[in-house]
Amino acid sequence: MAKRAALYGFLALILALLCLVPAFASDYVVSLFLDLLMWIALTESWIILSGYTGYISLGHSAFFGLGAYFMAMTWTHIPYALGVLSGGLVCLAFAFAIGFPFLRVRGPYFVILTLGLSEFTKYLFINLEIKLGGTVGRILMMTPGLETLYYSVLIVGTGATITAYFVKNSRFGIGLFSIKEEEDAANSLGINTSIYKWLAFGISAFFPGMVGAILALRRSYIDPYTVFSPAVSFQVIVMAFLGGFEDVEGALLGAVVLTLVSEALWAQYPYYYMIILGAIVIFIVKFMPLGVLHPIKQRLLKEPQ
Amino acid sequence: MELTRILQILSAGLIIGGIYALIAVGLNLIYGTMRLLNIAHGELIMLGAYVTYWLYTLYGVSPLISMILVSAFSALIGLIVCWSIFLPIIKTSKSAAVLESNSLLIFFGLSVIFSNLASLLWTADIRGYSYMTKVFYILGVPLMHNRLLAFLVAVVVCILSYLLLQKTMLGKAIRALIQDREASQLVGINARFIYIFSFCLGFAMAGLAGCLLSMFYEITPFMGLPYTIVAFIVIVLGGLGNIFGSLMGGFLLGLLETIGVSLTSPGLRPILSYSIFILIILVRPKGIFGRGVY
Amino acid sequence: MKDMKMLEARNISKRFGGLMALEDVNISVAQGEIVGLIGANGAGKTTLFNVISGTYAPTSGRILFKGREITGMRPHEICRRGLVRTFQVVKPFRNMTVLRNVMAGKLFGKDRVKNLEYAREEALKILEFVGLAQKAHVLARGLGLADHKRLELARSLAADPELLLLDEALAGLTPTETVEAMEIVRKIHEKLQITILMVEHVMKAVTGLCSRIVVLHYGRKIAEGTPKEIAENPEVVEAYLGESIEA
Amino acid sequence: MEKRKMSVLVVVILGVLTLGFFSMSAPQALAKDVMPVGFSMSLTGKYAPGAAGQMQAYQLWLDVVNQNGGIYVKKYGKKLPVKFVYYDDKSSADTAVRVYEKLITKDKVDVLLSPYGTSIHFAVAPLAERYKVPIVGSTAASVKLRDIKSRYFWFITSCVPDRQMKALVDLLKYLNIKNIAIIYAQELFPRENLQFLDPYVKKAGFNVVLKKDYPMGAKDLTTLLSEVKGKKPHAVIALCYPAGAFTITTQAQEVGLNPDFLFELVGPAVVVFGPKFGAATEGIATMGHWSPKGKWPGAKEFYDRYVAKFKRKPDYLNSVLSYTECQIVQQAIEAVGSFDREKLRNYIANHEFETINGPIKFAGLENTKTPSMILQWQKGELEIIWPKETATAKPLYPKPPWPK
Repeated sequence: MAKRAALYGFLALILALLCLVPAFASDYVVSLFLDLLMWIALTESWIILSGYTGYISLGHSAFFGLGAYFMAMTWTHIPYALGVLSGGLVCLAFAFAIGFPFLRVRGPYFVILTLGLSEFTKYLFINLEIKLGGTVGRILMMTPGLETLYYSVLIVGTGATITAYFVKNSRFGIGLFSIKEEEDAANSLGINTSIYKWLAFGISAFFPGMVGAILALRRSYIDPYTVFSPAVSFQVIVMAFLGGFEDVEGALLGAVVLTLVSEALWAQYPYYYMIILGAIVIFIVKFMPLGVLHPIKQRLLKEPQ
Repeated sequence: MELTRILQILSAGLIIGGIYALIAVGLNLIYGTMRLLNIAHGELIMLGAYVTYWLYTLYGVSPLISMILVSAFSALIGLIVCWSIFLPIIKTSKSAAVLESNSLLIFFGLSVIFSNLASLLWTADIRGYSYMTKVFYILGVPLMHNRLLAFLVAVVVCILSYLLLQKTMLGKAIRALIQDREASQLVGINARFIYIFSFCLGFAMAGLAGCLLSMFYEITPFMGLPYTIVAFIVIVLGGLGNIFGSLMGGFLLGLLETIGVSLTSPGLRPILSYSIFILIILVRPKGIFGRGVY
Repeated sequence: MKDMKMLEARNISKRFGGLMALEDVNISVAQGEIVGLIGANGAGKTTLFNVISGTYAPTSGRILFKGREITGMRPHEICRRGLVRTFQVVKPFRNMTVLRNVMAGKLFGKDRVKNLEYAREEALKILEFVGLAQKAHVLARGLGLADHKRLELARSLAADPELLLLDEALAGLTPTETVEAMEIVRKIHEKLQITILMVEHVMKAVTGLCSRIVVLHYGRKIAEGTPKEIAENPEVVEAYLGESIEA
Repeated sequence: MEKRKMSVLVVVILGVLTLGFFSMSAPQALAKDVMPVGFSMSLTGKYAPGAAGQMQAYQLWLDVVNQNGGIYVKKYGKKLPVKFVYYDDKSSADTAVRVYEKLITKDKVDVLLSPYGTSIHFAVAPLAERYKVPIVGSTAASVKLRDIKSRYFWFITSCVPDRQMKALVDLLKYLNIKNIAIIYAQELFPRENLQFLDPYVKKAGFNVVLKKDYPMGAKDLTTLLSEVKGKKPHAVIALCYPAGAFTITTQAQEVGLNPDFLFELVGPAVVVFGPKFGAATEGIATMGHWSPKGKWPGAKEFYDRYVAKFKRKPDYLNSVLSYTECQIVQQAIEAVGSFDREKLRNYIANHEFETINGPIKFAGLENTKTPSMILQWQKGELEIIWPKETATAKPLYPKPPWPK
């Protein structure tokens, strides 16, 4: 119990430090942390569906883009906070709307199906934009300052992490993990698997929607090609896998490690860093097949697994 | 609609479909035998295209000869990658799920390395060359020689690989492995050899596709991803592990796209093909032809 | 009360494409019974279980549980009413601990316990009952076959069944393990007052535990009766049992 | 055990890397003997092919300046050699924004150059305003740039869709063309051009026989092009990006579509276009406002130096725009004599500059001095054919048939 209290204290301290970042750090550091928190929010929300139920989704970019577009369309018409929240809610609603049929599809088929979904939404928005506005792409004026955006992402990132934590350690979470392990057995054991997956899908979509809405303002220019880019989904998966795929801590660590390492390399070796990064990913997988966190955890817990 | 236009549409669909099929069959071979989703497939196409380009522009090597050289080169990459990374990982993986996710990561790493290496070595410039640009008329439909050639090679290679699976002992062993990994090992099939073989074959087919595409499309280090996505869609349409399904799926997608476009507007093509794809998967969650080997 | 029908499956047929897996099967289980379901491989036993537990909808026929219609319900709804099954090929949640596996049953089964702590205590009791308590914190994938079978039982028990469908709970066990497992089944029946319908190949277990046996052959019910009657039924002997029952 | 050690090693290495990064000190602020110039470039990702021409133009400028010992800055009383501080933005707007924040607040560079491409320009523009740092944009063109309302950001290009399309329609009128077909890509710039092309076309009274769009990345346009061919237009206006220009040029030959006038918006000025299509380029027109033959001081010299250094031609759009941008920045620094941002801004906003693309002066954010022009491939060279005042050659009309 004391250990747990210490842990909570430590986390609170980190959170407090994060709150203070804009006060003492340069804009560059703030923007780096903004980036970091964005990836944390995306990865933590991703594991709620994909980490816990094993339904690996490449659809995060669809929700990210949807949130971004929602914000772009409503910006200056509705208040900022409301826009961000509704960006998330739109994605939640969208995920709920398509959830049942989509989640009947399993395994690699689901992976590709969600990839198809995000490409589909991309082209849908391109055509919509042309029909509505005549051109593709929007410029957003009078966007909030860096600090506002930073605190927004901080809230969303913290929210995603806390949600992922509580889902994992709840009755709901046990249900989701059962689905991941043996979906039929879980169903026969009284778990309403369709509803559970559906809920997880919705929760998982809520956060990228908000992140997308915030990031649209940060970019101040968006077009469907960039906001629906599959790169977002791929990077989230890499982060989650590096962290060990199903842990709140793992996703956090995966996001932090990949963001910071790539930042460090990127500043030093503009031409080589992607190659080094690719090699690091392969290296980690080869020598730590269960994620970077796993060997450390094993050492700490001394649990024979 | 006049007849030549219909023929034009059909031939365009078949040609693009043949190339889709070639790309998808290579990808599906690796997925079927090893359960590895190769998201670096498009990058191998890119490498194949570059090698063909350089051989042609620097040494005047005809792309016809490059087809063989590039296939061999890609197979060699496949051999190295398979032997140095995947065989050890398959051996040590604790479960199929861990293997599947880790292989995804490794291929991701490879795709990043390949595309950035290409950009570093050869700059990110758009490249291209002209080869066999004479136009040829079949039933009044104009076709450029290079596209016709690409189509024929793609179809022949697809049919050959299909026959390989159907008619030879090796092919039967591969099919057995695709159907039931454990049982096939019990009856004495050398899984290790088949892994390496199908890996190399899959890579060679990607390289070959790159060689063919380089004759008429532009080449850049980051050209791979769209091809990977198309290949994924085709193999899912045809059924994972189902080589015949991929062949058919490639043609189906090619024809659907061109016919759909000619009926509506080319701008709607992606929406059309992705919505058809999504609908098919929702109705038939295991692809049109399902799993299994024909 | 003893004669109350726990389960009644009426005129069940199930067709897969051109294959008739079950044809007009009638089966009923009274409260407090242990009924055995036997038949050769491919006779349709597991299919029948799948239909009863809601994994498949029957092509035709009705299923009543405690007098209420459950035909066409989804597996979780059926489970929550108190009809729980195990799987022939064990399906533990491999990367969860044994305790969590059983907790899942407690949390989502008939009781739908909301409190994790309470579920944990209850789950530990059940593990004690099946003799798996000392392995509570081991990951399920680390268990041997016998323990897997116990876990499968424990998880189903946690869901608080009134009727338990056991799909070859004893298959693949060594003679000693079989005896132990039979003892657990008997305990489930006697101490927990749970009605059981079991598919079993181990004839010793069937004859030893069951008060009544139903025989399926190519999707049809060909006989029903006490173990003794079944053993003497010439049609059954010809179709399936033969020498094994004497052995 | 081996494996466990290995993993710990990996973690340690990663940790050291990360720490090393954070303990990295800012560039040394000793005596001023170098002038750091910062920018973000799409070295990787989907914009990388186009960005290459810009990067090389920057490098050429760096060479030229440093061969002369640097830029003379009055405040320091000496010539300061230029040092580039640049990062890869992976073709992502988020990263580019971070790069400029880093350049301004951490690296504290003296001057900023522009990134590559319209979307990244748009993402970066608000930063210029926020930090009050002047940035002269180069490789961006959109009517939306007028919405930016920044005092610190400018655009050099005269390929702004409304002006560009007006020039095109004027040329078509001059050539006395009646029937035109329009095909366009579903992307910002082509769509914007279409928006302005439509009214001009209507006003000019052209007969539009076909108007269809196609998606970015379309690999097979033969059906579309044969449909165009069936309508027998005099002129085909392809509002495309480079990939589309390649596909259209190849497949127009295939289906035998050979209009009297073929305009491809972006692409024919890309370096590889000439080598790839050889004789087939003859008569293809495109947008652009530069040629080495242009009567501007330094144009030929730039061309020769570029070819000598990189063994290839410059990109007539990206390379030239970027080099022009550098010239403007350099002239502003020399005139102001310091790196005072406000003074630099005022100078750039209010003065005229002599560049390899002729005189440039900004009205608001836009360079209104340079007229919009049309280029055309003639005998393996891109010639300016419109407007007449800046033309280096007469329009080749009708376009000759494709080579056999």
